Amino acid sequence: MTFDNALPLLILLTSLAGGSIIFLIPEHRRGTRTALNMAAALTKLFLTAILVWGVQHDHVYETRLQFLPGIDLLLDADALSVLLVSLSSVLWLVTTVYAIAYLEHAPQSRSRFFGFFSLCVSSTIGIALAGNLVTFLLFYEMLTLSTYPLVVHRGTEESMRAGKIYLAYTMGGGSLFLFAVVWLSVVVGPLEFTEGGMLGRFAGQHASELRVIFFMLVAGLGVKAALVPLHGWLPRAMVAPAPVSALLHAVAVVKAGAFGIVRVIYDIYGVRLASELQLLQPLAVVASFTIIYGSLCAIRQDNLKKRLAYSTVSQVSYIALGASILGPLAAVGGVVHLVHQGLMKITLFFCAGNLAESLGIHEISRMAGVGRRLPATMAAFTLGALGMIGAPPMAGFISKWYIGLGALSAGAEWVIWVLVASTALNAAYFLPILHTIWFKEPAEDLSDKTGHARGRLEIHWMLLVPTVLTALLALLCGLLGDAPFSPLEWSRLIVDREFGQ
Amino acid sequence: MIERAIGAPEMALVVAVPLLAACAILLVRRRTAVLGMVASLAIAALAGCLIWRIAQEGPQRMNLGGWSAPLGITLYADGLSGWMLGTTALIALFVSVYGSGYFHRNQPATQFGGTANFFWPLWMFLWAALNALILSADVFNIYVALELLGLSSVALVTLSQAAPAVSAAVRYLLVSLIGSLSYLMGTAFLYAGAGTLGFKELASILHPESFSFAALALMSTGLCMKSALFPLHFWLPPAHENAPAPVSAALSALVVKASFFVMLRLWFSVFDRVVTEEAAMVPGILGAAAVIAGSVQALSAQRLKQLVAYSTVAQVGYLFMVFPLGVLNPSSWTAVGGALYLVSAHACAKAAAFMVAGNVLRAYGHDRIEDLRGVVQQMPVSMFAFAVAGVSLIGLPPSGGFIAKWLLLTAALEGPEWGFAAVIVAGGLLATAYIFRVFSRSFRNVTDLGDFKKIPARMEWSALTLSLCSMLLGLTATHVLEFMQAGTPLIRVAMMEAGP
Amino acid sequence: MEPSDLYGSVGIALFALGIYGATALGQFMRQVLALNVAGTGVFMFLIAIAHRAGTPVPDPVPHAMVLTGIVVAVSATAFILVLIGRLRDLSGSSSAQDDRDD
Amino acid sequence: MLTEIKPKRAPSLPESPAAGFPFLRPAAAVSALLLFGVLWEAFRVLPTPRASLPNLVRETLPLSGVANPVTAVILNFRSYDTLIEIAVLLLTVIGARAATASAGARLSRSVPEPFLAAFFRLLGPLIIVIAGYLLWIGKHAPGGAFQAGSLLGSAAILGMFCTGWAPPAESGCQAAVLCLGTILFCAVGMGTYLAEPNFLHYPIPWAGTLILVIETGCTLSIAAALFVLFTICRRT
Repeated sequence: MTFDNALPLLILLTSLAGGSIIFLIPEHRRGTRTALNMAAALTKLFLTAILVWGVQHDHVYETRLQFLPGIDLLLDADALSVLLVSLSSVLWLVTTVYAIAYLEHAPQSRSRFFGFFSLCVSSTIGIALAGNLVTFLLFYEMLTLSTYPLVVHRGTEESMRAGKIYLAYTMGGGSLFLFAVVWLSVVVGPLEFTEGGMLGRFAGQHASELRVIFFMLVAGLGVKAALVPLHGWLPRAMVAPAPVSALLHAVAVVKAGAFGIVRVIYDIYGVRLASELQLLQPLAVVASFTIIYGSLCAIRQDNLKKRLAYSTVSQVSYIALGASILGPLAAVGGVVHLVHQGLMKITLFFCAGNLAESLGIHEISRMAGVGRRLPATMAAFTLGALGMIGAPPMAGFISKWYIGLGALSAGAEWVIWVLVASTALNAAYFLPILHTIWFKEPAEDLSDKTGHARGRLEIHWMLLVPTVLTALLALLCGLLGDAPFSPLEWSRLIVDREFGQ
Repeated sequence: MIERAIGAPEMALVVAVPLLAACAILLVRRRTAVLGMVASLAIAALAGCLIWRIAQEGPQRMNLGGWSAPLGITLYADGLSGWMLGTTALIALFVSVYGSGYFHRNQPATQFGGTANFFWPLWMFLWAALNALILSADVFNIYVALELLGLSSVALVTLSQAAPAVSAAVRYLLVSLIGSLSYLMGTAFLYAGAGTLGFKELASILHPESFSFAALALMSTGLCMKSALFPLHFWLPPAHENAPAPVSAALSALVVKASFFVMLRLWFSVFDRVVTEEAAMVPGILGAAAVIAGSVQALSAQRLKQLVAYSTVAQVGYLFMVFPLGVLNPSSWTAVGGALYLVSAHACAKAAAFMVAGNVLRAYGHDRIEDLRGVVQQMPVSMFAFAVAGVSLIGLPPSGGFIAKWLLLTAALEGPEWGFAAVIVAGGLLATAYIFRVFSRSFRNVTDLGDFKKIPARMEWSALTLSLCSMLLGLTATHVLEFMQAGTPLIRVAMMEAGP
Repeated sequence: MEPSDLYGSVGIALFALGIYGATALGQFMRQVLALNVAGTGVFMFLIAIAHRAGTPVPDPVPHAMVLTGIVVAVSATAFILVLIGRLRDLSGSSSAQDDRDD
Repeated sequence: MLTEIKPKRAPSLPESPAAGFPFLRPAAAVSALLLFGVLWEAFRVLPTPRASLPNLVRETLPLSGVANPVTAVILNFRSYDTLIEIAVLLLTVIGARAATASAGARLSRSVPEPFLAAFFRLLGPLIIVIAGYLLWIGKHAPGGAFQAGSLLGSAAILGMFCTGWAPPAESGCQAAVLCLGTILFCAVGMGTYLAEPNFLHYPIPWAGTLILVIETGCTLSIAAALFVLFTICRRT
């Protein structure tokens, strides 16, 4: 096995093996655990950097293991994989730093937490690197399982209930997905992801079966991607600790669903077959509806994390929308939003976590004047919120811009109206928060409740640095969109390869 | 003329050695656990040798006493039997380890009132019966082995000495005896019509005739009763629930599978030309009903062991779907491979689950699901084992259960049999629901850690090892399926070609 | 009708009767007795088919099967009787326990 | 004497849960009738067996070491069945003992009656001799281990009633006799590997002797097993 063949597996194993070892570390050995966590995260980042460079230079990274007769366990890094791999590697590092500080005061079960946390990231990496639908399915289900203990980590009644709902939705979706995958493999054989679509050679055959299977696949994935009406679990799952919510909303679960939809459209069905079977209009409609509906729900929430959760419902559907509009420009918008939404949303959740941790504030109505108490955190929050609205020069603007352009060039003018409405709604639920933070007088005593503030810093540096860092990254992605290796450039590369140009 | 063939000696030794070990333990009566462990290792090693031989040399046939069928009894070992034998050895070895902790003399003696000494000889008998059943290629010999299996299982159930256990044991024995008699009557018809008892000879003689149908029906009914196929499953939950934990593990993991395996052999080799698609639908539909009914009952179980026992009813249901799926598509190996894979994956997972239930019962003095708060904190190893076993029971990747489900689902959709496919998927969802019932309690954090007795470490680790085995099975499918086919693509053909 | 046909038919009838009893009767003890009836039916059937072939010497194989079957049936019956007795002891009232202990 | 089993607690025969279902009996009756009908029809049209095993047995009989075809089948051609059958018997005894291990009730001694004791002194040896004869004759004519064993067992039971002798609840000697049949069988089976390539494959000149050795062991084990089972049954 050469290094090129082993690299995807190594990237997967850094977190998988790390996670497994963490389970065995006794609760009180904090130093060991932290060292192991950081070592694994940094190693993964390093290996990912090699991968990015290599894929840029047309290296083929492919790990093949025998799994079932005729079906391999295939880890294969193409441009699209690399996008999600690098996003999760970077965000894993910052979230780990954040989580170490966040859970410092937790009574127990930290080894369990970090163990499952690593497994969760490994699953995401596996999803990203999966080279066929079966491998994808494997990690997709593993993600469900490794996330459940994180969602119920607090062990309270509320979190148990949230866990139950989470499980009901995701397992239901998973079963549908499994059924569809098996059916598809019975109809057409092995299901390896192929740039341009592996079903291309089946054009004109099995039309009705392929159509039904497509909708089953998308419905199965749509649960995790929180497409309305399959989104019910997401707002409830925010009872999890802040780092978990951050990871869930930014890279792990919702992204797995959205990424899966992109894979199914581009690499399984292929753009040509998908348009021939007229699969994409219904999806575009559902995605648009989700975008509007999620925003409408968000406006009504007073709980900050809940509002952010509904905002995720809305924002993630941009990815599905971008993928379901025919044409390379919209595709670029959708794919790049995978990264942009992740960076912005993780910032927002970090901020919410900081707020809850230092001041015990969970509701928007109590946030009056916190900008003076936590200036850096709230500055980061402002950047994230503006990005979500789509204000230039933030990253969110680029995504919307490309989707809009793509819609125009594909002749789907109605999408523009969806974007406009969504932007207005985004503004409607984020701007009031910004106003409350910066311009309202504090209504209550905003002294530190938990002793996180050290010296001149507003909060423990390990909570602050990740927050500011991700906010700056989101800003840079918007400012330096044309720089090499920027998410936008990379998405163009992906789309070029998918559309075979 | 009488041919005198040579077979692998391990085939007879895997039966004779446990029998001798049982006698030795009875006669020595001291250090029974040590003797038992030594014997277990020896039997497992013999099984390993036999598997190695099958992998190297292909199917093995032994004419006992030097008399070939139809005069004598033939033992036959191909990839399928080898795989069953290996599964049995693996599970049995860990049941022995677990049992040595469970029936340890330091454990509260009141619970077993001095019966602990009986565990080892009875357990050796059970193991001998399983091996005999798996290797036998003679319908009447299978009857005798079935009786040995049934009686040793019942005797092991009564080791817990409480009234519910004895009551369950009586019921179990009655059902088992009715099943055996039904099987024996079928054998009588078979002999009356065909004049021979050997698998290979029968397979070449039997045709769709009224006596073969009668024999098939009688034998299958008997075997279904012993495998607890819905609606003949009523005896299983009380028996498996009230037996001592290592016994429950062995019963659920191996004993119900043994009679299923016999039925698989009968249908796909002996009665190959007799079975019809309509006939095959009967066990299939009952199996589908079992998946649903067993899971629903597991959902309302009050105690952990009860839940795990009902889960066995459901999982056995999956196995019986192999009959329609295999008969409808005779050229495909998928369904049979899937069923046998499920046998092993479920055996590992279910043995682990029962061991965990036994650990909980030992540690807390009860296993009421409602009161399992905080177990994850106090017994992380056990509960992790239960979680891993649960993943396999649900059939999530990358477990052995997933491979089995994948193969069965593929076979169902190749049909296409939409009904069976839907049941397979629905069964997975129901399994999720009942497995996570346990976790939704046990993950709850508590501050007061109530009465908690420490249990021997080996009881926790043997559960964990078995559950990890069920996970490992998810990654070895290609090799295993290749071994199962050991030189021959299908069992029906296998029986024909394996002449000496 | 040959005698072996008659024996065989009676064997089948006993088997069916025994199965009825073993499933329908309400007490363990009666079910055990019914099982023995069914067992006898099977053995009778086996004896009948041993003589059916028309050869002067009966077929020894069913005879051997019956002998083996009888031993197994005796063992199983004895065992289940022990269990039923034990069950009666365990579920008996405490007063019953007392008069046994003295 | 057999009224030893006191009529205490007569109504407390354990109920089977089968009693609970309302339509069980009619349903069972219909199924049993159906069963009879189907089986009888299958029996009526039974074809003549295509394989002629009886002839094969007759031809091979001279190689088996015994002259009685039934014994040849039981102890040579299908000896493996008998091995498992002896194991079943042993298992039953252990199982019965395990089930009653915590019962603690002692076997109530029968009151010896002088007349019966004298009678048994006459009858006992006679039964033993007959048993021995049956064991020996099994080679040529109907008879053999099981018949001899049950006679011996009944002699022991009779002796227990007549003379007031009570066996020890558990002893090493008893266990040895119980296990004898199984051990001998397995040992012979494995021992034949020294000469022949199969399990239980008797060398032809030795076949008669080996069969007799096994049968003797089995007779003792069967007798002991039946007797012990009887005492356990009485104890509960």
